[in-house]
Amino acid sequence: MARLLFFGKLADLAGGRSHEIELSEDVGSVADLIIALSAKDAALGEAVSHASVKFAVNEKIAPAATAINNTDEIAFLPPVSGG
Amino acid sequence: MARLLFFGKLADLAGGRSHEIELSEDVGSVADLIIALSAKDAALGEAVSHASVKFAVNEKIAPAATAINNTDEIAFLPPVSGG
Amino acid sequence: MIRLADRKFEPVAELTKFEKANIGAGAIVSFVGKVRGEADGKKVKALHLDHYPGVTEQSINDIAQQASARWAIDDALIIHRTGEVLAGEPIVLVCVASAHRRPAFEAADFLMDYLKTEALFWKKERLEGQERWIEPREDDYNDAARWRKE
Amino acid sequence: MIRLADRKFEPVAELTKFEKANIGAGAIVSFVGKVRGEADGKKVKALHLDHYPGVTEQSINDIAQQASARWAIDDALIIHRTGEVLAGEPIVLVCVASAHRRPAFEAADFLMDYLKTEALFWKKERLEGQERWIEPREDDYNDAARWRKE
Repeated sequence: MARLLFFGKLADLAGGRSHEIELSEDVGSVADLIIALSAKDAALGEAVSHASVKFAVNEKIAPAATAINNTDEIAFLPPVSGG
Repeated sequence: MARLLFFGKLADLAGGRSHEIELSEDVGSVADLIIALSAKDAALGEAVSHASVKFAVNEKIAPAATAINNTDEIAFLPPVSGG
Repeated sequence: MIRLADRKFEPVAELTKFEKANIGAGAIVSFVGKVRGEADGKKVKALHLDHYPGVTEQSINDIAQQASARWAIDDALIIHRTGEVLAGEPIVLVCVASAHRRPAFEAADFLMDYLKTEALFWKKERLEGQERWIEPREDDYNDAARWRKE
Repeated sequence: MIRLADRKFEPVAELTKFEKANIGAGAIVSFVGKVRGEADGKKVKALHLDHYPGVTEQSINDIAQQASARWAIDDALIIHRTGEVLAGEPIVLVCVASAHRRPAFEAADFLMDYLKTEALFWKKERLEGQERWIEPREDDYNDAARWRKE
């Protein structure tokens, strides 16, 4: 199972921080995962597709083309605001 | 009597902070006072003539042309360094 | 040193320790940021700070490393709240010790700009009967961009 | 508030009071400057700070007024030592409270630059078996000039 993590407003949209899902065979990258999420939940799909959203794979910031598999932790990071 | 005040390195040169002196009739301005001081003490005169030295008359910063008399407090202020 | 605090902390007590640990420094700059009780004319009850445990610390660490590489500083302390931060409570403390004042000021200013725009935090504002996620303002991005221009 | 202190003061205790007096401020910047124990490879025992009573306070007041006119700050505190200040002791404290961080940082930075170059103090460095009057470095004048460029 892959672990998806949503932060900030994306956690509200996804209905919680953490979701364990089985990646289907056609999901080989973060970009593929976004397409798969969009098919299930259009609003969430649109939100994570926004250019301002960054990704982390196994706790490292990573581009959408990054390969993923069912042992990975994939995090969706909307624009940050600290301080 | 006029009161002359010397600060910082000028106090060392003048041999103390405060000096009461009787201004002679030909001393009508700070510039005249500097000439008079130079006649008595060449080293002090040169030091207070330096372009970096500022003057205060009765606790207000004032140019060398400022008129002075025997009731005034005239201060000689070398370059400041706080903080 | 970098610390995430999941409950209220005392900036002045932390600064006291920092000063003692940097007794020889000629200059110490500190910044305390607190939750303001008002935003756009509305009463703010609290901020909620979301973060990514482990990864957020790493993002702050990266920022601190950049400051250390760029300025001659002796030491830096960053404490940042997570979770629920009530109006009036401190949300962030930055302290920088240096031999001289300019690197201390610049590094502290830089750290705050980058904490605002680069560190992995997400901030939700709790107003009376309403809440909203906040993103940095245009000004915040412009402030951070100052450090890239040179 | 402006205060000349003729003996050692505690910057953190002063900052604590300042924070309490500005409980609603979103941003507080503080700067502590201390006498460094070394200059140009020589051991510094102390600094002696000469000042012009009454007029020095007025010069600091002028600087504080400029800061208040230029930045949206809630409050500023300036404490500056006079007399004999031993190595390791604080010589100056500047605290600025504001709703937001940029005016707080800029006003504190400005105040320090102007205290260095405009306030009526004269500083003598006491080294081992030697003493010398100090003038601001070229850098100090350049730092102060930044605020006139805009």
